[in-house]
Amino acid sequence: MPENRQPAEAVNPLEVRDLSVCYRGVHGEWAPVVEEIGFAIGPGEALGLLGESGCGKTTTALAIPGLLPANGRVVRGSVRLDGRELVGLSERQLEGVRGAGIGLVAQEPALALNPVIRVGEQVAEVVRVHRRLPWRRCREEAARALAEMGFADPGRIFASYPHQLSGGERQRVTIARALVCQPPVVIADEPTASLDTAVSVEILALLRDLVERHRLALLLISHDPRVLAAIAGRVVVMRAGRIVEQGPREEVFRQPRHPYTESLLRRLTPPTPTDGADPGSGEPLLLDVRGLRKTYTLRRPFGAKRAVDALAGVDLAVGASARLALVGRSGSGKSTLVRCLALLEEPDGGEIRLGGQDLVALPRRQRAAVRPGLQLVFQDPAAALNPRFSALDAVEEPMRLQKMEDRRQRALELMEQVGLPPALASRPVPRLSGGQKRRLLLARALATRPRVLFLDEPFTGLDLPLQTQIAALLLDLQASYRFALVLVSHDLDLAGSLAGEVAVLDGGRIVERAAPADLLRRPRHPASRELVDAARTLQGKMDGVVE
Amino acid sequence: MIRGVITRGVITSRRVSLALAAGFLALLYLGALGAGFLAPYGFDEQDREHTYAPPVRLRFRDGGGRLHLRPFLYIGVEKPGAPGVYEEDRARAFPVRFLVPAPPGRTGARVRLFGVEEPARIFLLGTDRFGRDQLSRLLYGARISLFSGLLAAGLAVALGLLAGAVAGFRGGWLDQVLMRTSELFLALPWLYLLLAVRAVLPLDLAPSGSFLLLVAVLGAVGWARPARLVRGAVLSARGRDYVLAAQGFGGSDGYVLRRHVLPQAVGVALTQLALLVPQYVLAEVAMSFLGLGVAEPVPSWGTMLAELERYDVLISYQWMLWPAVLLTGVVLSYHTLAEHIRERLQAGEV
Amino acid sequence: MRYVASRLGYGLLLLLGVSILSFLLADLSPGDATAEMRLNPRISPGAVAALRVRYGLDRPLPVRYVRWLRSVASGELGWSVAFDAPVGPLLWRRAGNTLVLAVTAMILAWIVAVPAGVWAAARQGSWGDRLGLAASAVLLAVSELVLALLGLALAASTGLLPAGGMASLDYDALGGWGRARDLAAHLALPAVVLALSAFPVVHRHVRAAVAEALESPFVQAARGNGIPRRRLLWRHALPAAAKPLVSLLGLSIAGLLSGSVLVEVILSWPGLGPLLLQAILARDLHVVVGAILLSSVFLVLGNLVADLLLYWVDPRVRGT
Amino acid sequence: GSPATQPAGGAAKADDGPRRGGRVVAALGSEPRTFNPVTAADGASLSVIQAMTANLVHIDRQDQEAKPALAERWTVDDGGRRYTLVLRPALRFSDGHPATADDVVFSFQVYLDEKIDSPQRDLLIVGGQPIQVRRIDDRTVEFRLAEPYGVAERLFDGFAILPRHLLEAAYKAGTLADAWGTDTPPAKMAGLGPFRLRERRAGERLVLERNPFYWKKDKPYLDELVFLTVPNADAQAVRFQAGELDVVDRLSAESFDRLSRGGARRGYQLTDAGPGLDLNFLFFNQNDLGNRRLPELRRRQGWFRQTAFRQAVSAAIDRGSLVHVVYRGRATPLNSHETPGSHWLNKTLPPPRYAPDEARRLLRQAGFSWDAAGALHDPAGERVGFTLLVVAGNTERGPMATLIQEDLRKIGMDVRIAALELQAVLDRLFTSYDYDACVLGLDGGDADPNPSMSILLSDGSHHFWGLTHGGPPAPWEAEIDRLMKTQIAERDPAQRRRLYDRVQEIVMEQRPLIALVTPNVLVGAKAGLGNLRPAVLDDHLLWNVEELYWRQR
Ligand SMILES: Nc1ncnc2c1ncn2[C@@H]1O[C@H](COP(=O)(O)OP(=O)(O)OP(=O)(O)O)[C@@H](O)[C@H]1O
Ligand SMILES: Nc1ncnc2c1ncn2[C@@H]1O[C@H](COP(=O)(O)OP(=O)(O)OP(=O)(O)O)[C@@H](O)[C@H]1O
Ligand SMILES: [Mg+2]
Ligand SMILES: [Mg+2]
Repeated sequence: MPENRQPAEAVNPLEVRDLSVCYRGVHGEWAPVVEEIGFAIGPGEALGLLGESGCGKTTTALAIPGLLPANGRVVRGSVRLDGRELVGLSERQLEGVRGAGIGLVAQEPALALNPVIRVGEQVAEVVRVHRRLPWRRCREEAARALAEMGFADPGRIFASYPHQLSGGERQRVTIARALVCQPPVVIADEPTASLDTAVSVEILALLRDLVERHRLALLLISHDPRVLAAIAGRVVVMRAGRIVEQGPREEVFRQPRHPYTESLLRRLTPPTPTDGADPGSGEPLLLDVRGLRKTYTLRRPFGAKRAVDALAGVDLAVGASARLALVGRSGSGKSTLVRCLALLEEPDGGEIRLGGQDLVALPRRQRAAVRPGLQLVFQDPAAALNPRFSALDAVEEPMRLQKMEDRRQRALELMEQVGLPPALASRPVPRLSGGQKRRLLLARALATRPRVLFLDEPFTGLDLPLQTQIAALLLDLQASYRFALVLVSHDLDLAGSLAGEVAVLDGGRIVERAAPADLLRRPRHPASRELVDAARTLQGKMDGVVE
Repeated sequence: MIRGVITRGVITSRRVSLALAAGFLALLYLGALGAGFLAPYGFDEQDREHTYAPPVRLRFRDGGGRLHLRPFLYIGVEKPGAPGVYEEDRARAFPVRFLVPAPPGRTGARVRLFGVEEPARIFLLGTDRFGRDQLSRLLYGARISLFSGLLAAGLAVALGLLAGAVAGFRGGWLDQVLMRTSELFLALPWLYLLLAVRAVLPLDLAPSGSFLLLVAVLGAVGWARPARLVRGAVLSARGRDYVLAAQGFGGSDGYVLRRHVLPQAVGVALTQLALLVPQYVLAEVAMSFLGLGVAEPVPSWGTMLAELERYDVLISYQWMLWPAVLLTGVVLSYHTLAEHIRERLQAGEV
Repeated sequence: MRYVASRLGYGLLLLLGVSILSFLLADLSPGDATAEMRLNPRISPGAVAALRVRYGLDRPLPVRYVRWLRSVASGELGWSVAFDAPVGPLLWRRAGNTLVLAVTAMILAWIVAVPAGVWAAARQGSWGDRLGLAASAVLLAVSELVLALLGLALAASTGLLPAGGMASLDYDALGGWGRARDLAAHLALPAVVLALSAFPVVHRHVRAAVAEALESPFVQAARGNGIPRRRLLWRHALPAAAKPLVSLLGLSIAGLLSGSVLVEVILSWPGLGPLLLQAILARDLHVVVGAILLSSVFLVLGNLVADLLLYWVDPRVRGT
Repeated sequence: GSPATQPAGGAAKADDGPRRGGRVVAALGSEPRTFNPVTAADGASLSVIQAMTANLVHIDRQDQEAKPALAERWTVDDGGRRYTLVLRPALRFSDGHPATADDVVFSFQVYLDEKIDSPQRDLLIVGGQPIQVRRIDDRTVEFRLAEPYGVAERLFDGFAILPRHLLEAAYKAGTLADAWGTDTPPAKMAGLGPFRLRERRAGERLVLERNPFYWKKDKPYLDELVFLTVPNADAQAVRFQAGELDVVDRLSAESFDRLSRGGARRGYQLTDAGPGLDLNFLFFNQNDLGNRRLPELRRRQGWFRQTAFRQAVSAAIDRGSLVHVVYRGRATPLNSHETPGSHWLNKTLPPPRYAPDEARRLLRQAGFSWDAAGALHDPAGERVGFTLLVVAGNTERGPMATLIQEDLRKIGMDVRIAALELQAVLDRLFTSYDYDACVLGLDGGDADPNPSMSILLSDGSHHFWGLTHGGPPAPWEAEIDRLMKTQIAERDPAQRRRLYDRVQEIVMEQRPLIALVTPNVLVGAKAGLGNLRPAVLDDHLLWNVEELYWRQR
C-alpha cells in the first residue's frame, strides 16, 4: 500500500512496514492497538500523522525507537532506520540510536523532564552522551538549542527546574532536547499542543527549516490539520490502529477519500449560545480581581536571586455566567492566573473577591470551604491525574467528595459525553492516551457544579470533532447550571467561538479586553496583534492547502 | 518501565517466588498454631542426658543392609568424659511412629504427629543446653515471635506512616512539632523508662500480658524512624497537581493524605516493615533482659537466637543456627510479599 | 541561616528535655550507683550510705538536677560515681574512638550498599539481585553481636587480623605509616561488622527507592533520548529517589555514637560502648546522661543535615 | 583442692631458674575506676592496685597462711589485743622515697577516717572500737584492739601502705578520697608493689613497669605488666587463644573445654584449680513485710518459713545436673554455705543428695498434698508456686533457675522465673522485699569464716532472707549468732574450726540458704611462664606476679 516516492535505490531514513503493536490489559489479555501499518519517510521529508484521539499515534511513535511501556509489545513488522532493522535490537544498541539517530518529542512534556535536574543540563547531557564533548561544549550546544526555541530569556530557562516553567516552556525544552543532536529522524508527538500560535508558528518554521536544510526526516503527529498543513509533505491518516488513507498533503486535505478524514479536517462551529452574556450587560459581578501579583524567585546555588513576575497586577471582573477567554503568549502568566484564582496557589498580593468576600485574606480552613466552588481543569492532564487511579475513580472522586448520588452512573455518562467508552473505565490512568487523559480531566471537572470553571488549555491534543463536541457540552452545561467559564486557550478561533469576551495577557498583565470578533479584526495591543497575526499565518497555511 | 526492558522473562519466576514466599509463611504460621500437634515434645521437656545433642539421623537401612519403609533411629549416648559428643547405640532400633498420644503436660496437646518410643528421642533439629527439642521450641516460639514481630513492626510503621505523612504534607508548625517529637523519641533514654515501667509491674507477668506489652513498647519506641523516612518521601507531594486538584474538590486533609499522599510512601513503609520485623524479633531479647520479654521456659525465637550470642554455641553447635535460618526465610518472604504489594500499588491495580 | 539557628535552638531545648527526662526516669527506675556495692558482703551498709551522701544521691531530684546542670555549665558534664571523676574527660577520648569506628563503618556501608542497591533495582529478579536480598536477609536475621563473634572467631583462627583493641602494644614505637597500618588493621574487623549490620537497611531502601523512580515517566523520556542505562540509574533515578535516602542518612548520622555499643564490647574497641554499658547497668547516671546528650547532639545534627539535604535534593520543596 | 594441671605442650623443658625481662599481658573485664587503694572497691581496680602496692602481712594464696611481707616479723600479746609489727629495713616507694612507720600510721589513719569512709573501714572496727595505731620507732608500729580478734594478721593483708609524702596534702585538704583517679599522671603516684604505672590509654590498656625499688630482692622478674580492657569474657578466651593475652582468668567451662582441645599446638596450658570460693545459693524471702501491701507474698511466706518446706526444695534440686549442664562437670555440689575451696569446709558434712522422694515425704508430713494432675497444694488447699528471681543475662544463675524450675515442677511446685536486671533485683532484695525466692551468687573473697558474718548473723547487713530480722527469730538462728560471735574472738584455730563446723551443720539442717554449687577455678597461661601457681583465692594467677618470669624459649 505505501507508495514510495523515493527512487528505489536510495534508502529511506525511516521505513516502517507491517507494524503491529499490542498492549497487555490489567487482566493479562493482549489487545492490538496498532495493526499492520507501514510508511516511509525520505530525507528532507515531513510526514504528517493525523488521527482521532486514541487511535494509536503515540503508540506508533513510541514503537519506532523501541520505547513502548512495559506492557506493550511489537508483535509483528519491521522498523528500519537508514536500512538498519530496529525491532529486536538490544537495549544497549537502541541507546545509541535514540537521541542520535532518532529524536523523540514526547507528547506529555509535564512528565518528560526530570524534576530534580536543571533543564539545561537535561538538554546538555544528550549531547554529552552522544557526542562525548566536554561538558562546557555540551552546555553551549544546549544553550544554542534552547535559544532557537523562541524564549525571551533562554538563560533563565537553562537554569530552571521543570516545575519552574510554564507548560509551553516545558514543551519547548523537550523539543530542544530532541533536536539538540540533530538526529536524521525526528518524531514529534503533538509538539505544539500547548504552545500559543505565535510560538507554534516559530517552532514549525524551525522544524521546516531543519527538514530542508539538514535533510531531516520528520514524523509529525498532530490532531490539528493546520499544523500538518504548515510543513507536512505527505499525510497519513489513522483510525483505530490502522491506516485508512495516505497521500500527499494537498490530495488528502482537498479531496479526502474517506469521510473519517473529512471529519478530522473541519471544525464545526458550536451553536452560539443564546444567553451569551458579556460582563458589560449589567449582570452581577461574581469574581472581582484587583491588582493580583505573583512573583517567583529563582535561587541559584551561589548566585543572585532572580525574580520572575508571573503576575504583575492583574485586574479582572467576571460575571456570574460569563464566558471569558484568556489568551497570551506562552509564559505570559495565564496558568498562574487561573491557578491563583482557583485558590491553588498563594498570590503575593492583591484581592480576589468572590461575591464580595476577599478570598486571599481568608484563613486556611475557610478557604478550603470555598474551593470546591472554583474548579480548574489543569493544563497538564498527566500531572493532574493520580497515576494510581483508574479512569472511573478519577471521575468519581469529586462526586464522592461532594457526596453526590448515583456517582458511578453519572461518571460513566460523563465519560460517554466526552467520548470515553465504558471499556476504559477500569483502565489505570497512565495507560490512557494523551487525549484520553485530557478528556478524563474535563469529565472530572464537569462532574462538580462549580460557580466558576477555569479551563487551562482544555482542547489541546483533541481532534476537531471532539473539540466541537466538548465545546457544545460545555455550553449546554453552562446553560443548565449557570456558572462562569474562564477559558485559557492559545487557539484564538476556538476562544472566539466559545467566549463572549477575550482578555489578552502579556507579561503578567491584562493588556486588552475585547469582544472576540473585535479582537480578531482590530487588535490594539502589540501583544494581541502578534497573536492574531500568528493565527492568520497558520490558518493561511491551511487555506493555502485546501483552496 | 525501564525494568520491563532490562529484566527479561522474570514475570513467571516472580510468580514462583511469590508463591514460595506465601507458602513458606503460611506453613510457618500454621506450624505455630498447630505446634501442639506438630511438635514431638513439649517446649519445656528437658532431657539432661542429651544436652546439645545433634540432630538424630533418620535411617532407612539397618545394620544388615535391609531397607525399611518406616524410618527408624538409634539412641544417642553421650561419650563419658567428652561432654557434647554423642555416639549411637546400635543395640536397638526405634521406628518412628505417627499420631502418637501425647503425655499430659503444659502444652495440653492430646495427639502428636510423630514420635518414638522411650527411651529413644527424636530430636530432628537437635537439642539446646537443657536437652530440649529444638524443633518443638521453634514451633512454639514462632507463636510469640512471628506475631509479636509483625504486630510491633506493623504498629511502628503505621504510626510512622501517619506522623511522617502528616508532617511532610502539612509542613509548617505541624511538621516542626512532629519532627521535633520524633527526635525526642529517638533521643529518649528508653532503657530507664522501661526499667521504671518494669518496676511497677508485678513480678510474674502472664505471657499474654508480656506479649501485648512487647508489641506496645516496640511500636511506640519505633515509630520515629519510619516517620522521618516517610516524611522524606512525602515532602514534595503537596505541590503535585493531582493533590491540589483533590483539595480543590473539597477533599479533607485526611482524605487527601489517605488517597493521594500516603501511596507515595508505601514503598518506603513496606521496606521499613520488612526490615523491622526481624529487628523486632531480635529486640525481644533486649526486652527479656529488662524482664519485659517472655520468661523461661516459654520459648521465643528471640531468646533462641540469643543463645547464638555465646561464642561456644555459635562455634560448636551448628544446629543452634536453625532459628536464624528460619528468620532469614521469614525476612525473605516478607520482603517478597512487600515487593509484590508495592508493584501492584504502583501499577494501580489495587 | 535563620532556619539553622532556630533548629539548633530547638536542639538545645531537646537536650534540656532529654536530660530532665533522663533524671526523672532514672529516679523512677530501681537502683542507684551505689546499689551494686551493697551486694558485696565486705562493704558495710554504712560505707554505702556515706558514699550516697558524698555524691549527693540522697538529695531530692531537683537538687541533684540543678547540681548536674551547674556542673555541665562548668564543662565537667557531671560527675561519675564509678570513676569518681568528671564525666567530660571520660567521654571525649572514648567518643573520639567511637567516631573513628562508626564513621568508617558508615562510609563503608554506604559506599557498598548504595551501588549494590542501585544495581539491584535495575536488575530486579535477577540472580544477582536475589543473592543480594538473601545476603541482606541473613544479615538481618543474625544480630550484630553474632556477627562480631563470628568476626572474632575468624580473626582468632586465621590470625590475619588482631582480635580486638585499637592499637598494638608497640603502637607508640611505630612510625607514622606504621601507625596508620596498625590502626587500619585493628579497625578492619569492627568496622566491617558494623558495616555489615548496617548494610541491609541501606541496601533495601536504595533498592526500593530507585526501583520506584525507575518507573517514572521522566526516566522513560530520558531513555527516549538515548541516555545510557548507567546514567539513567545514577543521574536520573537515584537523585529523584534520594529523599527517603537522605532521611536515612540523617538517621545514620544520628546513630553514630550509639550504634556500635555491642560491637565495641565484643571486639574490645576502646569507645563509648563498654563505658556506657557499664554505666547503664551500674546506674552511673551522669555518665549515661552525658552519653545520651552527646548522641542527641548527633541526632540533632544528623536530622538537620538531612533536612537541609532534603531541600537541596528536591527543587520543588526548595521553592516553597 | 589439688590443681590438675594439663601438661604444657613440650614447652617445659629444663629450666635454668628465673630470668629477668619480658612482659605479661593480662585482661581486665572492665576499666579500673581508680588507683586509690582507699576507695577502690571494684575488681579491676583492685587487680591493678594489687600489682602496685604491698601490705604489711601477706596471706599466702596457696596454703592460706599469713606470711611476712612489709613487716618482717610481728608479736602478739595482751591476750591478742596488741600487735607489734617490725618493718623491713630500707623500704622504698616506687618513686624512690623511703617508707617508714610514719607511712604505716598515716595509711591506717586514712583507712580509719570517718570522713573518707573507706569501704574497708569496718574491718578495722573490732569490738565496736576502731583499732589504735601508734608509731614506736622508724620501723616499728603498734596496733591495739579493743577485743581479741581471731585472725588479726589477716587485717594487715587488705590494707595497702600509702606514701605519706604524696598524699598527706590531699588528706589535709580533705580531698584524699578523690586523689589518684585514673587520670593521675604516673609520677604523682607511688607504692610498695612490684610494679608502677607507666602509661594509661583510656578504655584500652594500662602499662605497668618494673618497680626498681621493690623490696624483694631481684624481683619482679618481668619488665612490664600490661592490662588490656577486654569487656567480653568470650573475647578474653579468644584473644588468649590467639596469643594476644598471656594469661586468662575465670574461663567458662565451655571455653576451658574448647581451649583444651588446642592447647599443645598453641603453646599454652590450662589449669583447673579445683573448686573455688564462689557460692551459688537459693533463698526464700522471710523478711518481715511490715505494712507493705503484698498479701500473696505474706501467704506464701507461711511456706517459706517452714524448715520442712525449705528442706524439701533443697532435696528436690538435682545439683548434679547443675554441675553437668551449667558447668560441664567443672563444679562441686554444695550442702552448706562453705565451699571446698576453703580449708574451713566442714568435711564431715555428707555430700548433697538428690532425693525427690525425700522431698515428697517432707512435704506430705508438713500437710501438703498433690492433686490428680500432680500439682502440689498446701494444707489450706492453695496451689504451691512461687516466682524465682534471678539476674537477667547471667550465664550461670540463669540456666540454674531453668533447671531448678523443672526439678521443682516434678514435685508439683509451679515455679515462674522472673529474670530482672541486676539493679532491679537488688532493689527487691534490699528495699522493697517484693519477691518470693532468689538465686544469687557471691564471689568468694577470703578463705576465712569472718567475711560470712554479715550473711549469717541474724542482724547482718547481708542476711538476705531476713534483712528485717535485727535479731534471731528462731533458736537455731540464735545459735548461729552465738557461734559466729564466739569464733571471731577465738585464737585457737582448732576451737575456731569446731565452732564454725557447727555453724555449717546448722545451715545444712535449717537451709536458711539452700547452697547449690561452686564452680571450679579455670585459668590459662602461656606455657613459657615460670613460677605460675594458680590459686583458688583471688587473684588466681597474678597473686605472685613478682615471681613470674619467662622461661628460655
Ligand atoms: N514555580 C515557579 N518558579 C519560578 N518560575 C515560575 C514558576 N511557575 C511559573 N514560572 C514562570 O512564570 C511565568 C508564567 O508562567 P505560567 O505558567 O503562568 O505561563 P502560561 O501563560 O501558562 O504559559 P504557557 O502558555 O506556556 O502555559 C513563566 O515565565 C514561568 O517560567
Ligand atoms: N500502556 C497502555 N496500556 C494499555 N493501553 C494503552 C496504553 N497506552 C495507550 N493505550 C491505549 O491504546 C490506544 C492508543 O493510544 P495512543 O496513546 O497511541 O493514542 P493516540 O493516538 O496517541 O491518542 P491521543 O491523540 O489521544 O494522544 C488508546 O486507546 C489507549 O487507551
Ligand atoms: Mg498520543
Ligand atoms: Mg500555562
